[in-house]
Amino acid sequence: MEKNKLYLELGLKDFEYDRIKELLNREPNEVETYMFSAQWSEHCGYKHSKELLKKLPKNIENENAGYVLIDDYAVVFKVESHNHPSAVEPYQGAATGIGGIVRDVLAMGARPIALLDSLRFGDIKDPKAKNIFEGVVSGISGYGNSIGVPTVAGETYFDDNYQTNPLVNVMCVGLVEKDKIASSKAPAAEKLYVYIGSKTGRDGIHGASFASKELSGKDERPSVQVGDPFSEKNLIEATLEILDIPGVLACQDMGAAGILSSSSEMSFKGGFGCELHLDKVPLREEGMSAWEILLSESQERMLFLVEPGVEEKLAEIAKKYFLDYAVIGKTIEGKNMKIYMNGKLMSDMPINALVDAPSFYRKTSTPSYIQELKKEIPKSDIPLKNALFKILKDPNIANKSWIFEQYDYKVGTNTVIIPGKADASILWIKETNKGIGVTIDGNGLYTYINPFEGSRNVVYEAARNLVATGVKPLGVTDNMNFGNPENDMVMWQFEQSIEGITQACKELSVPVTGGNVSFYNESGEKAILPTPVIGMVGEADLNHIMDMQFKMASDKVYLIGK
Amino acid sequence: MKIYRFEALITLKNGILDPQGAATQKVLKRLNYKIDNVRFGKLITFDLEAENEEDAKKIAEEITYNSLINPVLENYELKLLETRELEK
Amino acid sequence: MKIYRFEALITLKNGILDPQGAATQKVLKRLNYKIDNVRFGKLITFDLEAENEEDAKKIAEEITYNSLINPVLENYELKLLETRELEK
Amino acid sequence: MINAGIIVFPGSNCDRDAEFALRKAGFNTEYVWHDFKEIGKYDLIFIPGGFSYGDYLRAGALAKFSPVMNEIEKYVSKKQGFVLGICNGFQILTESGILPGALTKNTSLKFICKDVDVKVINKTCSFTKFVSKEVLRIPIAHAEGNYYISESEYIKLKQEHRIAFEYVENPNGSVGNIAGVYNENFAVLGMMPHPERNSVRTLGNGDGLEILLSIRRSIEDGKK
Ligand SMILES: Nc1ncnc2c1ncn2[C@@H]1O[C@H](COP(=O)(O)OP(=O)(O)O)[C@@H](O)[C@H]1O
Repeated sequence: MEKNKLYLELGLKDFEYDRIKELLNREPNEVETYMFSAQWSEHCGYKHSKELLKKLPKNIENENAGYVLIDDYAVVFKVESHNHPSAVEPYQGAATGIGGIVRDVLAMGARPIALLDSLRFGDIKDPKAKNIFEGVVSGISGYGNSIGVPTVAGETYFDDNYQTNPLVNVMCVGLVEKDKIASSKAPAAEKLYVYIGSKTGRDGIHGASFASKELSGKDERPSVQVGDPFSEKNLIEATLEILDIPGVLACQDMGAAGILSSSSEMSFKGGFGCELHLDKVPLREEGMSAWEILLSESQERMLFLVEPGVEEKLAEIAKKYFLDYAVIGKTIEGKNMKIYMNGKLMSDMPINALVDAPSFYRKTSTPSYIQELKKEIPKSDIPLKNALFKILKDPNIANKSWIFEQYDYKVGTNTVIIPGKADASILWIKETNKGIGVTIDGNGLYTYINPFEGSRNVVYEAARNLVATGVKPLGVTDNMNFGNPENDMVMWQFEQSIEGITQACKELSVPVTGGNVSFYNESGEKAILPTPVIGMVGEADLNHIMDMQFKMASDKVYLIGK
Repeated sequence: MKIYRFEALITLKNGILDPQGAATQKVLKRLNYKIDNVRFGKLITFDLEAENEEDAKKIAEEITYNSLINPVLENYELKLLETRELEK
Repeated sequence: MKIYRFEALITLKNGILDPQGAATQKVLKRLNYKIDNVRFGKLITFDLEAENEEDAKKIAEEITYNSLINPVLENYELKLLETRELEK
Repeated sequence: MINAGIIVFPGSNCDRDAEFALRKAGFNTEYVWHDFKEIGKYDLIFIPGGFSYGDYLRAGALAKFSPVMNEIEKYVSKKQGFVLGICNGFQILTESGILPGALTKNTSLKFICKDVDVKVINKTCSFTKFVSKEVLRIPIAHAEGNYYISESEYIKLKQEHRIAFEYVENPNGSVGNIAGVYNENFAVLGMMPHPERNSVRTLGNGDGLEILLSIRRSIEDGKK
């Protein structure tokens, strides 16, 4: 393929390509074009959102996941979406979503102690939607249960607007003593990058790249990622053991754009360069090219940075846990990333060029649908009694035990308030009297009608859920699920939504510790309802918590509020 | 009408990770077996009632492709094992 | 030394309930297929390195019986699929 | 001190829960990695729940090849102490032939996590001698807890009083509602419900602790 066409096939725009040439002072070669296409993708580069995300009241910058403190502990938490993979392959999509978010929390040195899921599907009566729904729930169950992290709360909505584009947002909460928090920042040059985990295959190499290169026959759909919860469980235990070894300096999970993004970001954050030797990477398939190895999103892999001499200890731990191990490179003085394969230099360029994707922010104005909506006054002539039964029968209101009983919500023996018993769940910090309250909420319809107030309300709803169980809100993580950001209406909804969340967090004095953006949630003409999802954690004194069951006959019921 | 017994052999596509196969292989290697390429698949047998073999095969293909396999991850091979008269 | 590829076809014993087969059958019947006796089993393929066919078969039997099946529940059939020279 | 060894396989995930509960029940606890071979000093071997080897192949199937399993077989045949296998631990014990029968997929084909009532069937042996209630409320959490055993073996189990617990409402399709069984000499118990998950009031009504306490007291009495 002609070089100048490759970048277009990979989804880079002309002006971006010009920018790349400017940054490099030359044309990028083939491998480099792939590297840019991945790092500058919406997923890694946050091109459409990074300008606006700056508005959120953050308490931590630039780590794998954020945290809040409860006494001597850091409660690490983050939410992430796996919407598109779940639409293609519901079981594996959801399973690998769990795997990914667990590794984000793990990379902070925290033991994962809880999962939450926020799910949206089409009409449950439609066989396709039902299929996706059942697959997603069993994927979360299959993976989450196996790795021994309880899924303790969530929410589930059915609505036509998510018919072909379901939302699968999963959140992980972890616990670590606050002076043991791990960092992803490389502190010095000449330290070794150690790869631990499953082998690298061709899975999850981005669709865009694939369309241009590989697809030759109908049987080739190699981009589906399959989760291996056994390796993940081993990786959790191995990582926690490794982080206790003196001389282990930093770590990061290999998520989107795998080896490339983890190694470049770790080096960049520390202000160093790095050198990678791709032939050292443990491979699952034959004949993988340099760009495939760099971009592969094979699951269950972590990257550590260690003092030379310490790597042997990691090798032993890897062996103990049936994991692959390799030293694949090192940090170096300077600002460049150097990629070698079989001794041949494939690329040598400044890391900041890779990490610093251009911003696509633009101003937008109120779209016309908002005016239209204001004219519509919803009316209903259903008699009150029938309305009540209709509501109770609605799958959105009905009991969700079919879902949460498939989740092991008790493993870890910390779940003090279990799903179905209250609006939030509470996890015990053992050997103390403290608990961590957790909840996850979203409301696409309200946000569609009024993106600012709708989003502000979601934060308040999460806070109310916590407070109702006796938990004081401490921090927020957000997952922004929106349509195509190149569309002005979507961009406006997004901006309004960020402002609504920002306002609510300031009003409640809770920081945003991190989050995730998922754009392009549409298929055909139709975008999903704009759906910001809010995960919130807080602190509880276990002597003062409350569930929602009525306790005794003849107790009085009060209604408080306006 | 006759009864046709089919066997669907369902295997993972090349390049798709097989965590079960990989873990089983690791354990067997530790037991010193010289084993490699352990891959897990499914074997599903079923009986179909149909007018003739051609029809039966068509329906079996349809069932296998639409309901038994996951075309994103799996390949299949369908075998007609036996034919017998429908007992009344 | 040669490489021998085996296929183990593992099925549930008669009389052992197969909830997966039963559930699949129910769904397919609801779709109006004239289907019966749906049974799920496993298909495991693996390569063995051995001196000769006899040895390979003996080891394959051992692995299948001791490791791959649960004799309380399952039967198996072992097939040698192909033999090839070990590449050095 | 009464010593409990908690066996940890790669993929075990209730090992830490077991450690907490056993400590609450007054045991001195240690983790035993599956490659370890010195288990003679323990009064109780606890095989915890989880997904050993991912439960790949079949639940519990690959764990039986871990070196510690040979030692456990010897420990059982020499009657060195008690063995308690919970959930995946029960599956491992049946897969390795230490306990009869097999655990297969729940009839619902789904993982089930909830609290269930189990009847204590045999209250004369060490595991249940000091249990005060007839029915215990204990959580289950499994996808393959459907206990299968042939008709003739079932009759034999019944005659020998080797059925330890029965579900009040069968959640998974188990033959005879069986939730737990003993080996021939009542030194090995395998059960699907998780007593260690209901060992303190913060986590439930504490029913699970009764079983652990019964074991400890029986061991103490035996040492007198
Ligand atoms: N996808 C899910 N995963 C886990 N728990 C869920 C899920 N959906 C609902 N739940 C649980 O079911 C219970 C009821 O949820 P929901 O119907 O959303 O109630 P509410 O609207 O009062 O929050 C809660 O405990 C919630 O955590």
